Amino acid sequence: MTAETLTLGRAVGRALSDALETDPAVVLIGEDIGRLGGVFRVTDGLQARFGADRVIDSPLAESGIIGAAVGMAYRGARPVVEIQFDGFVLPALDQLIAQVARIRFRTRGRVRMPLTIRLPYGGGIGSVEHHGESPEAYFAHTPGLRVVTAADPQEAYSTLRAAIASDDPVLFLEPKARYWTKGEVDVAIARDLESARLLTRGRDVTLAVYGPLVQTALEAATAALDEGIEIEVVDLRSISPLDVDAVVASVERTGRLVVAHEAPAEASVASELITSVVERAFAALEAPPERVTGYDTPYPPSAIESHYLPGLDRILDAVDRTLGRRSSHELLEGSAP
Amino acid sequence: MTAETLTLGRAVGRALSDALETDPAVVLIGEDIGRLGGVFRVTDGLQARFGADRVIDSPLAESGIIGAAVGMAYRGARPVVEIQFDGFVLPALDQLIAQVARIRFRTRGRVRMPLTIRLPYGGGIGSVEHHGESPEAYFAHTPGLRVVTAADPQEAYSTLRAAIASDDPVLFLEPKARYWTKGEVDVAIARDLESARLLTRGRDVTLAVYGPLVQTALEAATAALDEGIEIEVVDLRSISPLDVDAVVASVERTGRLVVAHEAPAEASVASELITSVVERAFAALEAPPERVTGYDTPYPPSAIESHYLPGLDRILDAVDRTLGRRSSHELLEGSAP
Amino acid sequence: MSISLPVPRSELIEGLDAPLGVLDPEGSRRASPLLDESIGDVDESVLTDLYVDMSVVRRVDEEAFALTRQGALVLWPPLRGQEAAQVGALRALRDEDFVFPSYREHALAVLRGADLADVLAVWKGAALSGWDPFAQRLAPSQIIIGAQTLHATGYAMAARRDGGDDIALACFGDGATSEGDVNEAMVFAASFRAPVVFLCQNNQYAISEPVGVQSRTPLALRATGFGIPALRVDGNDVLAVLAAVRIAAERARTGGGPTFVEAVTYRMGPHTTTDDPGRYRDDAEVAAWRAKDPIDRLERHLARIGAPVDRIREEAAIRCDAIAAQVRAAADRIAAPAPESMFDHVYVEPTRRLERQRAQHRAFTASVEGLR
Amino acid sequence: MSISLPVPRSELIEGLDAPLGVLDPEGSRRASPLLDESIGDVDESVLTDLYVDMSVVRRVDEEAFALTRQGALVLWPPLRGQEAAQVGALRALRDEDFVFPSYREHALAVLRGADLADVLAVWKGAALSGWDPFAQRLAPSQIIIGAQTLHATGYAMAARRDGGDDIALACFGDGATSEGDVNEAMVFAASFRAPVVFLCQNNQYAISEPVGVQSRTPLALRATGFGIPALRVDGNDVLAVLAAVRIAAERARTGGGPTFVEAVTYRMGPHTTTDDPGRYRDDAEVAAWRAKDPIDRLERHLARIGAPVDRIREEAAIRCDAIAAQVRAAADRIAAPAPESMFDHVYVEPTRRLERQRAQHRAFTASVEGLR
Ligand SMILES: Cc1ncc(C[n+]2csc(CCOP(=O)(O)OP(=O)(O)O)c2C)c(N)n1
Ligand SMILES: Cc1ncc(C[n+]2csc(CCOP(=O)(O)OP(=O)(O)O)c2C)c(N)n1
Ligand SMILES: [Mg+2]
Ligand SMILES: [Mg+2]
Repeated sequence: MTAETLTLGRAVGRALSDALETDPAVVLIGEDIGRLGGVFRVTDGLQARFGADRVIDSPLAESGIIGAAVGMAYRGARPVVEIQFDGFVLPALDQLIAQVARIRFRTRGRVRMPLTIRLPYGGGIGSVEHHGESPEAYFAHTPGLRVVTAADPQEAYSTLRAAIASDDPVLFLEPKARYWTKGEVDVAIARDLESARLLTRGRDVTLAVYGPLVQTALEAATAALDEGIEIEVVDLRSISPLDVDAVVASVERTGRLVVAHEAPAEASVASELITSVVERAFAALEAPPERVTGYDTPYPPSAIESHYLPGLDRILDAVDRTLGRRSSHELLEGSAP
Repeated sequence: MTAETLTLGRAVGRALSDALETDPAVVLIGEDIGRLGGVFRVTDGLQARFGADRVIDSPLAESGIIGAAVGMAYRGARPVVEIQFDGFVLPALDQLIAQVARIRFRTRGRVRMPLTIRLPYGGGIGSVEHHGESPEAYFAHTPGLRVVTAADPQEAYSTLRAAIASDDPVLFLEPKARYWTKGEVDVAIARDLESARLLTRGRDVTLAVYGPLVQTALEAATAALDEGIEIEVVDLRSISPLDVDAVVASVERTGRLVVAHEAPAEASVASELITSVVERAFAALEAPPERVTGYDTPYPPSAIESHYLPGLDRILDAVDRTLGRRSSHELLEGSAP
Repeated sequence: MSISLPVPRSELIEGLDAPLGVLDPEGSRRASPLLDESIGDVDESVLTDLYVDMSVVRRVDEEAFALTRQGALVLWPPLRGQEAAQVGALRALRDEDFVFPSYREHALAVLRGADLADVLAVWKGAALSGWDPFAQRLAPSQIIIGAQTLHATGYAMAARRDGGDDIALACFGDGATSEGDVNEAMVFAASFRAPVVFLCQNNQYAISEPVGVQSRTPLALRATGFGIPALRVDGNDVLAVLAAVRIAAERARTGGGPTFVEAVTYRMGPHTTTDDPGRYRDDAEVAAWRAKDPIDRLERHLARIGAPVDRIREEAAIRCDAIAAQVRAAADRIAAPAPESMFDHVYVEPTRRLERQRAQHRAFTASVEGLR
Repeated sequence: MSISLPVPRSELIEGLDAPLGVLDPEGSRRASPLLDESIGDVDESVLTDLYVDMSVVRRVDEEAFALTRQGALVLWPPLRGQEAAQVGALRALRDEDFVFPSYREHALAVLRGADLADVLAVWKGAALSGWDPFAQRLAPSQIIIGAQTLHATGYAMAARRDGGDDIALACFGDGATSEGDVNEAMVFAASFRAPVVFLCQNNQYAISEPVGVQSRTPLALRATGFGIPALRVDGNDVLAVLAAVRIAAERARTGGGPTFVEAVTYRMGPHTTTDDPGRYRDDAEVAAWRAKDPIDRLERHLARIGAPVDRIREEAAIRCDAIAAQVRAAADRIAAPAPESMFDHVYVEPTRRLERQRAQHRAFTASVEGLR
């Protein structure tokens, strides 16, 4: 049980391999996950080791993949599905929303849907259209699904194991830009699917993030310290349900909140978290919460994605605003906003 | 140009018929819209009048309907699509999100997508599964789509005409529980696709609603008056983008905000509106905003839908809370919330 | 510069020109080289059972329809006319085979012994699904057109992987064949040689749209394009359906993979109790199909083979009256669920968010009721 | 109790046993009763043009591939091996016909005269689409597998409604045939007899998955299940593809409805520049297909018919070198768009919400740059 150093991608692979080994009901299905080992090589070697009937190269049809996984679950399997890229989950939304998320409710608990859907997401990899998106809000708005992500290899390992072990359907969002991030992984460490974690302590501002932006948030916290600003970084980990208690507790200490994610702002996870915190900690807030998100446009060409994605400076700019410090908004022309 | 009394459903039919008459590029396509006139009879008589190549009964495939409409638009048509019920828009989400909403952006304005998608939505009609849902948040989170709705026959007529005339893709949500509501319709009245309207004036609380809940909100305002509480009812009309300016202006007068809709709360339009208002009118808020929405569960069996849907009493309960009056929360056991 | 467009043909299909059948509308037995082999065991007693099954199923349908008109149920999609297709298919299966129905296959639930209150609860708006899917080996009736065909296929893939010899039956209509999901189901089934039977009840209409809107060629042909063999049978001939689904099930069970069975039939009633079929089809068409009634046909056949038809009819009537009473009693018995049950079973472990909403709902209800 | 599973056949299909062709790998001309009729006009000059087209397209592909390896582009899906399929198809169309490509059909853009910078911009991450779709009558390349087939079908439906005699061409791969959208496109096309040609380039792989994962039977058979006639041709034989698409286009133009053309070919390179085909296919397979190279084959044919091959080769080389230089220059020329352009064209009229975000972005950028 000693820790091993793995990239985040390899940690995911390790979790899959350990799950396949531990539980004969676990089956992997997806496009190119077999012989190729997936386009990110996350499932590398698993088909050779566990056989083509447990690591299944599927036809090119995402609704088909999810729908077939539902049927497998009816017969006792515990399917772990890979959808190749964020943008390609869209053809499967009907099966995910109207079936996977609801079958348990529809049958008053008689039919379990222990599916795990792995979805590489997020931008910053300099690719082409549909390869940099963050569709989590669609799932957060869907009751019956759990939506989780991970920021480092240990988290990826433990979260994915918990997702596979859960009898709820879990969408596991893999921050693809962090696949090559290295870290220690101890396979004995377990985690739940609902709690956030506090990464830094500080009295000034709460900064709530998840997945690919956790690293950025930690860098922001370090940079802010130079100016004497203490940031509490909360890694939300669970996107739905959100651990509002943890964020409220932090905001009660800091009085200020910044929420950052890559997805667009409108009707987003940031909207949800801010609203939830306002509902429960209104009195504690000393300044309006800020969100730092992708803009409300389609994901732009990758040549300019760095301008779309929240980076260190945009986060610090928002932090400054919550503290009443000089921020870019002073440069705003006219009345907006 | 004198006004005529029509039900909301007939007003929609009238808008379609006027659009077909005015613009030869307008084409209707959907399931059962021809001979049958649609399951709500909204398109009754249109196929007989305009021909089967302008009022098209489509095969039973929602992705196909939207995708085909995209192709028609490429060739200059202005398709008006009917999706039969809220729940059945899900198979079309990929074409709506990855194609319809983005083609203009993708082509830097070269390809217009003047589609109108008509979607009966909302609950309270006592039907079976998938016939009472409110999926608007999925679309509000999707840049490039306009999402609008209507609360009465005049609004339905004018909004649908504006939607069909717009070169943006517009999702027009039809409050099916209000199809039989009657009202005056003056076909000369035009409206835009982005502004809310203030229905009542009052100094105490802003109540923002849309579609099926507008009527309920007006009733709530009347009931509140009996207790001396003045509610400003804002009919949002445009769900995306939201007319935040109008709501902020109202909240600056009232200091309090309640947002109600039938869709679940999490990552919803209510989350968005509250967050937007908090960002811009934090100082004006005298109490935490309240949302009154469907719960974060799948839509329940219709026998108990009245408990799921926001009604008059739940709205007034929230209004009371914003005013620091006695509300049901005093009956909460233990610490929650 | 053109290629001719011949009448579509495929060697993967049987019954393309005219649906295969073994009973004609007058009830005489015709030979069918393909079908006969698999119904060699069908004697008078089996025929009687099928007759009673169909009669009972029709009566359940009639009662539920009437209850809906009376307001005791909120909606009902009647199966009248499709008794042979549904009874024949179900009786071709083993108990352990798993069935994935759409919303119109009430016969399957009745014959699999579901509690009638469970069958009706959905249509009273009291539940989103009825029976226990594992007790009845019958998935909840599916309203999203076609979605269940993928579930059946996945089930069959898992059965094959586990080396089981159970199979899956996917039920859907003519309209459903246009949905992407149904086509993807055929892709997966063919690719993985899944032991699934695709039963398409072509009742000629998808609500108001005649089947010609979905396809200009027989639906059974569709499957052959996926490399899936197809049988097109007279769906009002219970023996033909029984035979075809037996053949298909046996192929599936013995590693032969999927088969598509198109049962050509007719929806005698409206799409649902809120539909008005007078808007889209004429009486002559309905009358022509009435003459092909599946129950009358089997009754004539029983008479032809010298079975004691009066006694059988009487037996059926007793069973029908009994179940009719049960249906009415069941409809009465169904209570609306507790409002608070809407917070149950969303997740395995209730989330804090939902528990909070449950508490708020409870407090609100208490406040409205003026309690406490 | 079983039905036999014969080799699938259908009268709707030509070329099922062996893809139709008119040029064998050695370049000799074979007779094809079906195809010959539609390429009677093909003389040495046409052949030369096709040779030059294919050579030019290959060179563009090679240059772009090399540029990607050098980091000048972010990604490139090479078409090498598929020149005949793409050139043959495009040259069978009229200029007014509208083409809906996937991401690998660079040949179509090049032959339709798109600015090379527009062709490359997408692959430099500088744009989400290149050329003007209406100037080139070519939709943006589509990355969501299969989505464009519905667009092509809808386009064709509108063309038919307007009484136009223009048609649509839908391009997609073998993998795409599994997507619901592609099947729904066939449903709509057949139902509305839409003037659309479905061109499936079966290059044997969907990334790493051999076509057998999608289908156990030839893909052209799929279409016949929808009642759509299919032609299965040697996709490395430019004349066969030209003939097949001409036949299909003519059928479409004259009211005959859709046709499916399967061009059986091979992707000689990796799926994209980030792929590693060594993981899923062996050298022998690649070598076998190299022997069927479409350009070599046409060159041999030109030699056989006594055409001045050296001169033609030289002409092609000059054109290739010229375009290679243009490709490199074009790649250099593509600038990243202004960051603020991300706020443009989301809606026809900018919304207040987006204008606010644009202002915030501008202010933020100014603050970071320390300007003002
Ligand atoms: C995805 C989806 N789209 C539309 C509907 C609405 N709808 C309910 S039944 C029906 C027609 C189904 O026809 P068919 O498949 O032939 O089955 P039948 O009703 O004839 O048994 C339609 C369009 C639906 N339930 N699901
Ligand atoms: C909906 C969707 N799912 C998955 C992908 C990822 N993907 C890109 S290309 C490809 C394979 C496509 O194969 P095929 O249709 O044969 O075309 P080819 O690449 O061989 O030209 C896949 C799976 C995608 N782009 N879109
Ligand atoms: Mg039908
Ligand atoms: Mg391919």
